[in-house]
Amino acid sequence: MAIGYSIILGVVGLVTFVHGEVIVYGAFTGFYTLLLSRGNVALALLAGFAASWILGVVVNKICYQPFQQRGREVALIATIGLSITLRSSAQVLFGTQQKFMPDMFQNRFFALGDIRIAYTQVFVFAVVFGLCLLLQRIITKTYFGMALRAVSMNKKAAALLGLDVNRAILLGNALACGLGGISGVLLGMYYNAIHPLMGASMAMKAFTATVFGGLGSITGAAIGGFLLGIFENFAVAMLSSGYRDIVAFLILIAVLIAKPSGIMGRRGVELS
Amino acid sequence: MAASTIKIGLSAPITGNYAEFGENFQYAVQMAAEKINAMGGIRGKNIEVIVMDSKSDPKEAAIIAQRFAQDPEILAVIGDFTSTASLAGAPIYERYGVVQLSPTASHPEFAPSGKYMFGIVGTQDAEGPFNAKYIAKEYLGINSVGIIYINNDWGNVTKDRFAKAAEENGIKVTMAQPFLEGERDFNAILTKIRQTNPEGLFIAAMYNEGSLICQQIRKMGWEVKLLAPSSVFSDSFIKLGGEAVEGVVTNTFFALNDPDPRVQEFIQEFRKRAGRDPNLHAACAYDAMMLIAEAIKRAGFDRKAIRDALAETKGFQGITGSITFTPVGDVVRKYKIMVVENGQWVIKRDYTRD
Amino acid sequence: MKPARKSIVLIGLGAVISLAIPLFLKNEYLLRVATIALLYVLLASSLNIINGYSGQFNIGHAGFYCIGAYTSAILAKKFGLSFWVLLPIGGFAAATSSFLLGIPTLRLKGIYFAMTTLGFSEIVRLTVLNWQSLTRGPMGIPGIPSPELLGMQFRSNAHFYYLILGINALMLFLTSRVLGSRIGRAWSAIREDEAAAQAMGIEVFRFKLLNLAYGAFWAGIAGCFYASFASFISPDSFTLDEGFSMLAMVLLGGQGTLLGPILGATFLTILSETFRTIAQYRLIIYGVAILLTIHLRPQGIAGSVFLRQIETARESFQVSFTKESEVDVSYS
Amino acid sequence: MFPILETRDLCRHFGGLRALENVSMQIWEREICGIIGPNGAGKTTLFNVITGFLRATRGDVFFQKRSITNLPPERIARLGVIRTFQNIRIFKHMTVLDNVKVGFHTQTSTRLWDALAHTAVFRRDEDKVTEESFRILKEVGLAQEANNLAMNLPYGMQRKLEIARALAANPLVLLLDEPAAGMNPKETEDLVSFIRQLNGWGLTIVVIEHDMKLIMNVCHRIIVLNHGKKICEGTPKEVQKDQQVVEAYLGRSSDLT
Repeated sequence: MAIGYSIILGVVGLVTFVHGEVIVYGAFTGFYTLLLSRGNVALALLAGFAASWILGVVVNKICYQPFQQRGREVALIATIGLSITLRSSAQVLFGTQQKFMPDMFQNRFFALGDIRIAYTQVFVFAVVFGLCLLLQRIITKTYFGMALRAVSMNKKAAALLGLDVNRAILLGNALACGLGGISGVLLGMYYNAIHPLMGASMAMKAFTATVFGGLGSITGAAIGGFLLGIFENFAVAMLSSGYRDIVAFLILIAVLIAKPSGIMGRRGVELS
Repeated sequence: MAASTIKIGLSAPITGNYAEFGENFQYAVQMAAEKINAMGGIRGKNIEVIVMDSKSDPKEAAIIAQRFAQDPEILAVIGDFTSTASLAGAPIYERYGVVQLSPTASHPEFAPSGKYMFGIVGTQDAEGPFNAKYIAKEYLGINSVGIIYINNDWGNVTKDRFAKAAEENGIKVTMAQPFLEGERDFNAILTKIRQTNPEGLFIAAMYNEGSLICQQIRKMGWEVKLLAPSSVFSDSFIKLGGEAVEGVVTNTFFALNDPDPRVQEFIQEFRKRAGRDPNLHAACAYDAMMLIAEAIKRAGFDRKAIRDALAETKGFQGITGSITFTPVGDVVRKYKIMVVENGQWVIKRDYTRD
Repeated sequence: MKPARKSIVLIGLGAVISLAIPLFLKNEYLLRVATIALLYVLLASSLNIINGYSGQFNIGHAGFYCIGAYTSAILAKKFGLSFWVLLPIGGFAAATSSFLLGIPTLRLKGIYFAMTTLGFSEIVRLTVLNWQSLTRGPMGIPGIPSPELLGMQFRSNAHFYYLILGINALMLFLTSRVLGSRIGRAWSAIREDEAAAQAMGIEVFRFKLLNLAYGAFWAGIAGCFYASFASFISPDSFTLDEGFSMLAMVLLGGQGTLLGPILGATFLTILSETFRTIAQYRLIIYGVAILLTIHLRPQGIAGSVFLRQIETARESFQVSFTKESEVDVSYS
Repeated sequence: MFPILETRDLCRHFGGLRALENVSMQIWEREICGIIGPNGAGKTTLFNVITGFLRATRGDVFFQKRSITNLPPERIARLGVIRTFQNIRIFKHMTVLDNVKVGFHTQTSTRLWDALAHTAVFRRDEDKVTEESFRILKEVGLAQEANNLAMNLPYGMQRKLEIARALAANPLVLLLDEPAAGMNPKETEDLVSFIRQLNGWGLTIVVIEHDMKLIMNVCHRIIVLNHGKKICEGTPKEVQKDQQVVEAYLGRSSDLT
């Protein structure tokens, strides 16, 4: 189920180089919580969220806020630096080995014809779907969401309207990282395993899915992830699995050329 | 030689994607060195291990090679982990005449690439036919097999040698599909292979990816006989794979339940230091250190003499079994067939004593 | 005339020091590190030509590097071509590939273009990985012959050091000539303000393409050099991370200056080498060092242009991305 | 006698918004023509469409009897239609001299090879460009600043630099978009005489301006736009008397003195 995987990541949608590490730290926090609480999944998700939220605040303090007047390239380099630091620290902190994540449903499944669907899969999808809805509501209905959208469209105008831009960016980034943490925990549950270096490839997928679906659009990111999964599966089925990622990148470039704002994207979104 | 210690270089991936394996090297080599030192060292001198982190990046491995090679106090080098990194350092070690003994490089081109290049894990030239003939044909009795392999140098060679040997033994290879390092989701690939309906599936992967593959196979509800090269042979494989890896067949020449007291001593000590069970790689790294110590004991403190002594090694009894170098510097290994039963590795057949 | 004299003195000093290094640096290992540092100087400088001078955001430079390396390695092994023939061929192969990338994508702006370069770089690497009949895939290509000059085989690190030093000098010499011409001015104008450049009659697309190809050319040369220097190449050496570290060198050194990438590349190479013995903490320190530098000197070590250039990049970014504001502009 | 620059029924719509609607106008050789109108009248849009920065929804633009409708901006610039921008768009981090040198782009032909080998073409181009650039800088009074970064110039000088750069591009028609915006009265006065001087050299000039004093002083003819339509055209005197213009500027009639 490459599809589910991509959706989880697609929802996150931040273009930085630390996001993979955020996912990893979230996943490991969730993992240790799960061990300590003897399988309390809700608590693990919450802990993953909280840890990554905090990490998001740190990222903001180190990589974004000091360079707000400098532009995105400097911030980008800062995220590269932080990413290297966090990744190597993760290996020291969590050990270099892959860790086994217990399955809360003991690998039970139900069959739909020939297809087996594990309860874990259902659970992961349910959580993702719920989060999507919740996020959509937050973004469209609450004051915070509106501030976030205003800031993402035009920082200067938002500041003129009396919004606390810094705060909005901070919270937005923390929220996105928090979600990254949850997705890390969910991915761990989905595959029963987590690894301190799994971040890079996951962040790459998230990145692709996000571009694919459209920057700054939640539905777009989800659909982007979904379509990316389908395309990848097609590529494996039609060609060889070796060419899967090539196809994914070719599609990415094609989408960018044809419609840079992505499938569901709107213009006027400033990347954070 | 004025120095009071013997310096041995260790080039290993302490950071990066293979950090786990690099760590194993470090623990094992250090243990071997300390053991030798505790028994009085070699010719009155203690061994000192100089560790350099290569990330198993060929470029960095070459830099390390340069650093070790030009330092006259470094008598021999153990490393690197991957065949590509080992090959990258090879020309430099060769030029300076320093032994590079890789515990894990299994690429058939590695050891023959130079006089000073040695590998002890046994190449796929030997393991491929063993897997095909003894495991696939005789033990499992299958007539067709699919292959999923990791797309790096090791995976490719492993796939090629196994596929060739399988065909020679009358086993049809229905399909071979690669996956990239760090991959987490194998469903699409597995579905594709499943459509060709093989009786068995050969999983050429490290234990971590291997366990994921097994789990996803079970989740798909695909009943297929699973076999894998020795790379999956570790406790972590069972810990990670759980029920899904039940019945997976592989081979090894190093087993945790080997009654040999030296093996048990190594395992206990390794557990104490690393907090986990040693795997084949660690054992090979341990033997590599022991081999070099043995060669120095016979040859003295000269790089060229060490090389010659090493090449003459015959019937060295290591914790991974008996080691005799072929003329090119490889070792032809004999294997045990191992199967996961009730969450334990069980020895099914043992060819190492033949 | 003063600044010109100062820079001549600087260049002279740099030349003397770099020429003399192998004379007092008898240590082969350090020479090898110096050679690698110079290789990165070449790579970072060629990336800087693209990112710093025409203001495009290329984060997949490793792709061009890879193409240069593999082109020359394969031709050397298959046809036994000499290094000196392969050097330009590798460069032109990379430049040609940049057309393939640039023609469809150069109209994209900022981060969108950046993402296509990233995709390009991965496509190149994965193609090399999968096209095993040509590239031997993950097994890599060993035994690439080293260059020969007037019957002398390049063997020692000092030989290679002087070779890459010469290539770098040539690159800097030629690049400064280009930058001082109509072409260089057109690149800078495009970086500063695309619309204004157009209003001055500059064919923006053509000059961007030329810029990308020129930068890619030198990356290809660097790849060609690396192949014969290392004598073994495999796809592991051309990952995205490789491209990112080139980017870090450019930005850390100071984008848009000739000196910046030189300092950045030297600094980061030495940094990563210094801490090799502390193994697992090495990369942590490396990352922290990048963070510290960027905090202390956001404009880069040598950067003065960089700072302000970012401002314009920001402005043009906002103008081009907020359609609403575009409309506003056109009304009043 | 034909107009050097002409638009026929030029339209530009943004969605439902008609920024330009059937604008037809002629610019005659060697005249100074002003374009005025309240905010949002479509003046800059008109410039953008003429110079190719925006596509025309309908209608045509002719330059020297030749259609240049929807040609890319650089082609139009090469033909000799050169513009400045409302918000100054000089190349901030290049020197003043280099800014002007960029203006010579279309008149030079150095190719990559010429630059690499410093061929005769390169030397000829560079000699010419440097000499001419200094000449232009002297004319606009910026020669002292030649090696300063453009961004360090005071505002008024930046405006001048933008015009100098435009002059370097060998314009036949010069389109100035609010050249006096942000200038103090003294600077504006200088600008007026500068524009007259340029015109005296034989340049055709079209100028958008809100400063009515400048417009009335310097222009031979004025075109008035409102809501994307041309509502009036004539000499400054005629325009001042026009009823529609007064209405368009209602409440701001004091400007029209």
